[in-house]
Amino acid sequence: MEPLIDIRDLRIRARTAEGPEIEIVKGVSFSVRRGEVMGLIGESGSGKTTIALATMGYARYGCRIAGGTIRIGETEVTRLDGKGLQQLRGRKVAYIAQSAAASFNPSRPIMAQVIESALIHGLMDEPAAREKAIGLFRAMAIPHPETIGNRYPHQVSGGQLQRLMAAMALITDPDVVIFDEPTTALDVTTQIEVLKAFKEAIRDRNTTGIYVTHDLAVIAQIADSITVLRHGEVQEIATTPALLASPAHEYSRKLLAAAEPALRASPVTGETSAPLLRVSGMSAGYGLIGKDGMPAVLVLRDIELTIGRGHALGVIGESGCGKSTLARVIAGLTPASRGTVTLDGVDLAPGIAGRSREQLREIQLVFQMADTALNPKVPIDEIIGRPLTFFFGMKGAERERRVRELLDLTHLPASVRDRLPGDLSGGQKQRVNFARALAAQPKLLLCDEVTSALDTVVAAAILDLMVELRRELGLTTMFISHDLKTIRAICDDIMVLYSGRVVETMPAAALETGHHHPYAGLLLGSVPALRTDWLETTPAASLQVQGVPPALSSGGCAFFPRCPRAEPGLCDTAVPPLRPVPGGIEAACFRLDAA
Amino acid sequence: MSVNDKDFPGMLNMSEQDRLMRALRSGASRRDLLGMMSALGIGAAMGGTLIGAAGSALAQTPKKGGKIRVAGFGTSTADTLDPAKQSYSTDYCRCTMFYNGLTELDDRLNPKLALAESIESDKATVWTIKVRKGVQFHNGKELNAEDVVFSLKRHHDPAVGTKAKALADQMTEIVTTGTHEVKITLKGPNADFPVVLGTYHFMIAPAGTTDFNKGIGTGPYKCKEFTPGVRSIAVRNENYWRQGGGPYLDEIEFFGIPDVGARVNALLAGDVQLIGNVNPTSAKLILSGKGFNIMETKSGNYTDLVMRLDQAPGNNPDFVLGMKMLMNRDLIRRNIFQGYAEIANDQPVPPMNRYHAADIPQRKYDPDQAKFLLNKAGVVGSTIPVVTSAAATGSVEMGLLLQQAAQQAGLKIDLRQVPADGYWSNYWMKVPVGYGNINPRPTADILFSLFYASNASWNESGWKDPKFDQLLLAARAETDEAKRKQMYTDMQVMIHQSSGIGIPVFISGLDAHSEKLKGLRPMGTGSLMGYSFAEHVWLDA
Amino acid sequence: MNSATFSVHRGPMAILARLSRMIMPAIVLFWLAMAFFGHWVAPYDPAGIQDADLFEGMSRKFWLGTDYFGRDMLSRIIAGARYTVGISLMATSLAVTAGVLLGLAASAIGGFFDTAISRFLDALISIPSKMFGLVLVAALGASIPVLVLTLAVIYLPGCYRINRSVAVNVAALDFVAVARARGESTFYIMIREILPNMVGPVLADFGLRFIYVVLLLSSLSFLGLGVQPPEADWGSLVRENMPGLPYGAPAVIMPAIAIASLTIAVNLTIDSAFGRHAREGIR
Amino acid sequence: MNATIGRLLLTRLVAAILTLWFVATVVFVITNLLPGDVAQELLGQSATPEAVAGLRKALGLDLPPWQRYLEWLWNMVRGDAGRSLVNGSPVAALIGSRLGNSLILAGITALVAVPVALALGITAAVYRGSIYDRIVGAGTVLAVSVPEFLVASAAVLVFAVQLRWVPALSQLGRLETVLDVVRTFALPVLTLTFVIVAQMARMTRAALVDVLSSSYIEMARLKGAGQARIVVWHALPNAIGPIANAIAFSLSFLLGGVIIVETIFNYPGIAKLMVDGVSTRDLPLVQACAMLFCGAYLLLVTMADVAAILANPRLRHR
Repeated sequence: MEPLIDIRDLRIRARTAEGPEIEIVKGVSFSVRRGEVMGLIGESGSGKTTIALATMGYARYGCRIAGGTIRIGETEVTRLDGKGLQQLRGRKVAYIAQSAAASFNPSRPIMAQVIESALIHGLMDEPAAREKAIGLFRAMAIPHPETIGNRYPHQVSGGQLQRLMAAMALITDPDVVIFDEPTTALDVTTQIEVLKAFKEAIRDRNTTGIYVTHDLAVIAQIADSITVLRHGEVQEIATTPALLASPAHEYSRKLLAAAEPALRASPVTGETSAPLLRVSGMSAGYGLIGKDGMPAVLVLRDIELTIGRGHALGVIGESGCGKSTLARVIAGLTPASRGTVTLDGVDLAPGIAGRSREQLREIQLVFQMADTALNPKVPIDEIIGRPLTFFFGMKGAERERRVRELLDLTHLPASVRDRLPGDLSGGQKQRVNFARALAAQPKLLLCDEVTSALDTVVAAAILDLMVELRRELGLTTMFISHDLKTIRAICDDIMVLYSGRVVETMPAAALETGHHHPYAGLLLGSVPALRTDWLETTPAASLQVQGVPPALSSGGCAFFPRCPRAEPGLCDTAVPPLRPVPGGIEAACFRLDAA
Repeated sequence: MSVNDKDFPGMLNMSEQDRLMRALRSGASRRDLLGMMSALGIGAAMGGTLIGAAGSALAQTPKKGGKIRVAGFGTSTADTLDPAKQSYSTDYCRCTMFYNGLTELDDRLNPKLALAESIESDKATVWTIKVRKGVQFHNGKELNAEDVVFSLKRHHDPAVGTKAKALADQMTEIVTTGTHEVKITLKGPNADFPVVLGTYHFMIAPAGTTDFNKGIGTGPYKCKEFTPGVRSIAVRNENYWRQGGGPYLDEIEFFGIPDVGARVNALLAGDVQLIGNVNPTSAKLILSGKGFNIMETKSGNYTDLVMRLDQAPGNNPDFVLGMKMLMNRDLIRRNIFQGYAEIANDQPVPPMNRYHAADIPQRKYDPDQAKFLLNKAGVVGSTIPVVTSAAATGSVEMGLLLQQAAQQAGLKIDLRQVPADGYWSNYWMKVPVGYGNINPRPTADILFSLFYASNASWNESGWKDPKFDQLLLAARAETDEAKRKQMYTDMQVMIHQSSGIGIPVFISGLDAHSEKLKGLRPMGTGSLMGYSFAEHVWLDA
Repeated sequence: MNSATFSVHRGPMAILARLSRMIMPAIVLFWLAMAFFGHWVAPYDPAGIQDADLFEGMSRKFWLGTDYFGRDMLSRIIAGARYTVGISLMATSLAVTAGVLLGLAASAIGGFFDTAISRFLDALISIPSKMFGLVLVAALGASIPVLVLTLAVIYLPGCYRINRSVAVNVAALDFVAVARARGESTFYIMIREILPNMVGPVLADFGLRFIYVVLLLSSLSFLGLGVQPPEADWGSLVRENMPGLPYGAPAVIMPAIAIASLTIAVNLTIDSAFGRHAREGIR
Repeated sequence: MNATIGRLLLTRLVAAILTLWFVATVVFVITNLLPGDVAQELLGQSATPEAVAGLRKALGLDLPPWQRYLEWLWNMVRGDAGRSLVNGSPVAALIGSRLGNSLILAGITALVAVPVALALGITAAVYRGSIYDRIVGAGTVLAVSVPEFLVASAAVLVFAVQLRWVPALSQLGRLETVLDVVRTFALPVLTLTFVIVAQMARMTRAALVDVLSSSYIEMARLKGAGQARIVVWHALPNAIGPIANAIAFSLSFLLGGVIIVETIFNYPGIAKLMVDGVSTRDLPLVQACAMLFCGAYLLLVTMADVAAILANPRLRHR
């Protein structure tokens, strides 16, 4: 059978600020048969989105399609004029973008945008289009299908918007749908619903698709075959089971390895060590301080945690749960409103101003985005050298020697010393970030999403570095992430935050086993596994989960609205305390035994 | 703060009246006022000069009809058609369209009869005025003695807010002695009373008028529209009492444009046919345009170098004389005033005045002699501050020329330009060397009394000469014209020689007009034909 | 790929663009040089009345003709550069320096200090600049220090606004948090961490501000409130020679060209130095 | 009307009153610094100390400044702006007679300049990077770089003096036909348009370029929407906030910033009134004018913010 999509020797060039054009897609060819989904996978800069957009005859500002052919059915896309392209887009080929929140026009109601392409292409009249849209909303399991279209994008949650965008793409019954990282911006627990909706829609409509992602586990659920891209070139094209089972190309193997991070051996053994950090009864937030001494917006409430000397604690939770604030409170950047932070047996003042220089030195923060964590105007040796001077009064040759040592420790070449952060790659910047923290010779290292902005392969190397540092320096670390796989790979203990409260703590080993808090269970079940049938088999997929997490309430369990085990009258009236569960787990749930 | 609108202040006794009024209003001493008044009284020659109105001989026969638009300078919501309240040239221009006085001043500042048929006096104290018969106001009412009494007596009413209160106060009794006869009794003798009656504020309006915005008078034009601060439209009075002359035009639209550039552009663009108060640099431009002309009105206005004789360095006569010799009068006339000025000789009586002493040797630009004198005064090598301001017309440029000349003579001048705001109260007559600007006065007596008598309040240089004061009093009393002229000449010589005032030039007033507008000629009473152009101009279409 | 700083590199526009990229800074430098060293090259005494007619045209003797008073125009324009460029430069530097310092302090200190100073300066913005200048200059006299101060005060609120928002944005970045967490002083954070990252926007703002100052100074001069005779900045030169405009006298056209050349050159220099994007948020 | 706008208007009102008070106070202080006072200005050359003292007394200027200030403030609170010290007429009447003229000029200028600026800005944004965009960019730089008095004077010279198409003055006297209006306002509007179009066009372009590079515009393009639909239906509603702000800022200039145009065209507007007030030290008039300009600015800015709220459902539905 003739493939529906046939791309041959596609070349795309981009203008650069410096002048000459560079080729960012270098002769890519692949084809997709009708009813099949092709996955495009690669790290950032691999050209995967650019290729996907090119199938619609579209190149972003500054780019142009410089060569090759793109055939969709009978249409040669590269030969279309402006009018022809307009007729193609939204009608024959539809697009689902990475961020639905950004891709919906904020000043138009949702329905008008969903049916827009149907009206533009004159496929049906408005009432019919609305009718069809509502049908699609139902099919996508979007709540309130009759009325949700009257809302504006900001009134709808991200997961729903993503499904609404799928409805928008499908309203014209297009031949091809382009999925451009449609779940990347979502929390894992939301991602699973959206993936499910997509998969069903694709199956029901026999949709031909191109699915762009950097996440092998996600694509494994949806795609029939996978094209592995790197630097604008195809590395390997294979069917999904074949790629997962036996990747041919070396790069594919690397990707595969990074997708399922190996468990790193922890340098600590036993439970003997005394706690280095203890946080108890801590609440914190932002905004004006009220009469009760509490800030207007409470982000964290009644946090209890301890980290043993040399241990690594992983903190996990979805975006907005307060995990970054936790690090800032411990570092003193956001003073706690209540409760204590104790380091090495000494109570720390809530704010920086109240802490001694020595105390400040002992806790170091490593931020998520190396881009913003390093002052772009300061050379590397000054970035790393400043803590040396500040804390230890080092100068001149002594300081330079130490800087070299730190660079060495973080596997950076000495030549980066006089460079500016802008000259370094993402992974190198993150290493500088570590080197600066280590320069202070801290007792406690707070790592906030340190690998999230990195490509998987690079992230894996950073994780290796962390383990190495722990082993060599005996560092105590708190590792904050939204990614359970990462946390599990390097942490001794795991703490789950939900809506500003600790809902569960456990040893990393207890992750796969044991009785968990319903949210922790959901989280665990939502992390895609590297097998094609995970979506169908994971129990989390069947959990009825809707809506955004509500604001932190003091009246009951924060997870109550989303909880499958919730018992009205109990869970919505009192906050459950942390209770020990077999397996070293402590969970904050009244209904642990109900499952 | 619009540009240049104060460059050439009102030329004649109008500003004098105004000043008098302001001085009075603001509590100037009585003595000053009396001095000014008596000066007026003796200043103008009386007797046979009270001639009836007669149109000037004109080269062409005037044509009737046509409309013109005229732009004066300075306009505000304070614009008025109430003769008693006139303050600015725009007011004078308008009121001369709509009203007449009992007398008016001719181009040599002598009083002529207007609405008065005759004026007689008993020892210059009791004046009997016969009012012209058969004159109609614009509303059809006939002019009689009641109207005259009403118009003059108004000035005694504080509620009117007259600008001529000081002048009016000398009239102690104003009564009708017949339907067309009025008797006015003065506090004391004033032979110049007809001149007073010829000033703009004493124009005649119908008895009982309350709303002056209608402009009902006997004047050559009737008021069709008047909006203060915007414009007035005047239409020809077909029943004008004066025969043998104007008015000629059908309609005159009059308004003010404060900015001189805008005024000139309006003329050049054909928006208006006549503009008042042009600066010398624009004059050249106007003349270069086809179809436009400049009317130069010579006047006694001058900007003078003031050297205080009671302070160093002015207390050294050699310095004063040397500085006077450093004034390059030709260059000042040519470069600053583009020739629209007359060379002056360090004394204030202008050539147009019949007492002007023409035979005093002209003081010339003489840097060598000046250097000698300055050296003698011991100032060579030192730095003398000289204060200039835009408030004193042309003083900034004059200062520049002086500075250059002084440099050649070895004297360094530190030229300080100070803001026009507050110049007269903060700098004028206070700094050792600076500039003043003196508006013309109708008589030599007034000039001398105000600015040169030892006790004069505006004795700019602090010059005191008892002999001068005696002469001034004697001249005021002298009736023999020849003797009087000699006295004034002597006084001019004294000023020329020893006062601390250097007067380089007399500055002309400049108006500009379309060549199609005829009948304009300079009047000694002020710019725009003494503000009475309306009656005389005609359009050669 | 989403980069917004592309420019055309083909065709005649490219040559023009490249040319302007070279010429415009040259013009700026030229006027700066004239402002500082002009008195060495001026052919005549700028205040000296030459043996010439008024509003003479260009000639070998008077390259740019003479003014309304018979003075050499070239010398006067060169002397005027000192005032126009000098006053504007000083006023802009003052406004920008104060704006940067206040903005930095507001962002670093925050709280009541930030609110008070922001409200205060916002109120100043609401007074029309020409009116404000008029009142201030009338109040304090038209001396050069007063002009500099007036212009600086007028443009300070705008400077402050821009710099505060830039500073607040920088201050929110993680490296500032790192410095804070290290226990660095507020001053160190302001000067060493935040300030270096404001240089681009501050310079772009400086250039734009400079243009506005030049234009406002010219406007004030036109209203008679600028530099007072016999000295004259370019605006005053245009104003005092206005009667020469109908003859097309170089005396009025040349200083106007000088103003335009300076402002355009500064404008385009900023454009090419910082990209058009840098300026578009500024006003 | 909704809660957001209501709250905004309320806070703005309070802020406006405070700002107006502040501005009037600043003006009072500065004007008291002015050399000479109204008495000296009125008396001019004849300002002898006795005369000045007499006139000051008559005008009530002999009172200490704080007393005059409190009196003025009290009158202002009661809605009485006082009387002009120069000619004794009520300040409200003086302003009233000129305000209309200023509003007409501002209004006509806005009617011309805003559409021109929007058209330039929008087209330049749509054809970003093209030669057209560059020409518009250079043209707007040129327009802001030339002093306005030169533009005005040159325009008068060419169109009024040389060509005689239009009068050199803008007089409100004869506005009987549309042609009269066009002829009367052509030059001042042209000049002012020159001054304000550049800023608005640049801001419009910047705002629209920002919006046009957003994901939902790309999305619209990928739905097959045409250029016109993308600009009008998708982009403009999201750019209204910044554009309205730029327009408000430029229009606020049209009341107080037009002194040069009013001078050159002899237009009886409010800016000249204030300048006259400054030069004669007519304090109540200057204060009232300053407050008026300030108030107009605040009003325009608030209107822009309301427009931004109305255009933005995120703010509208809250």
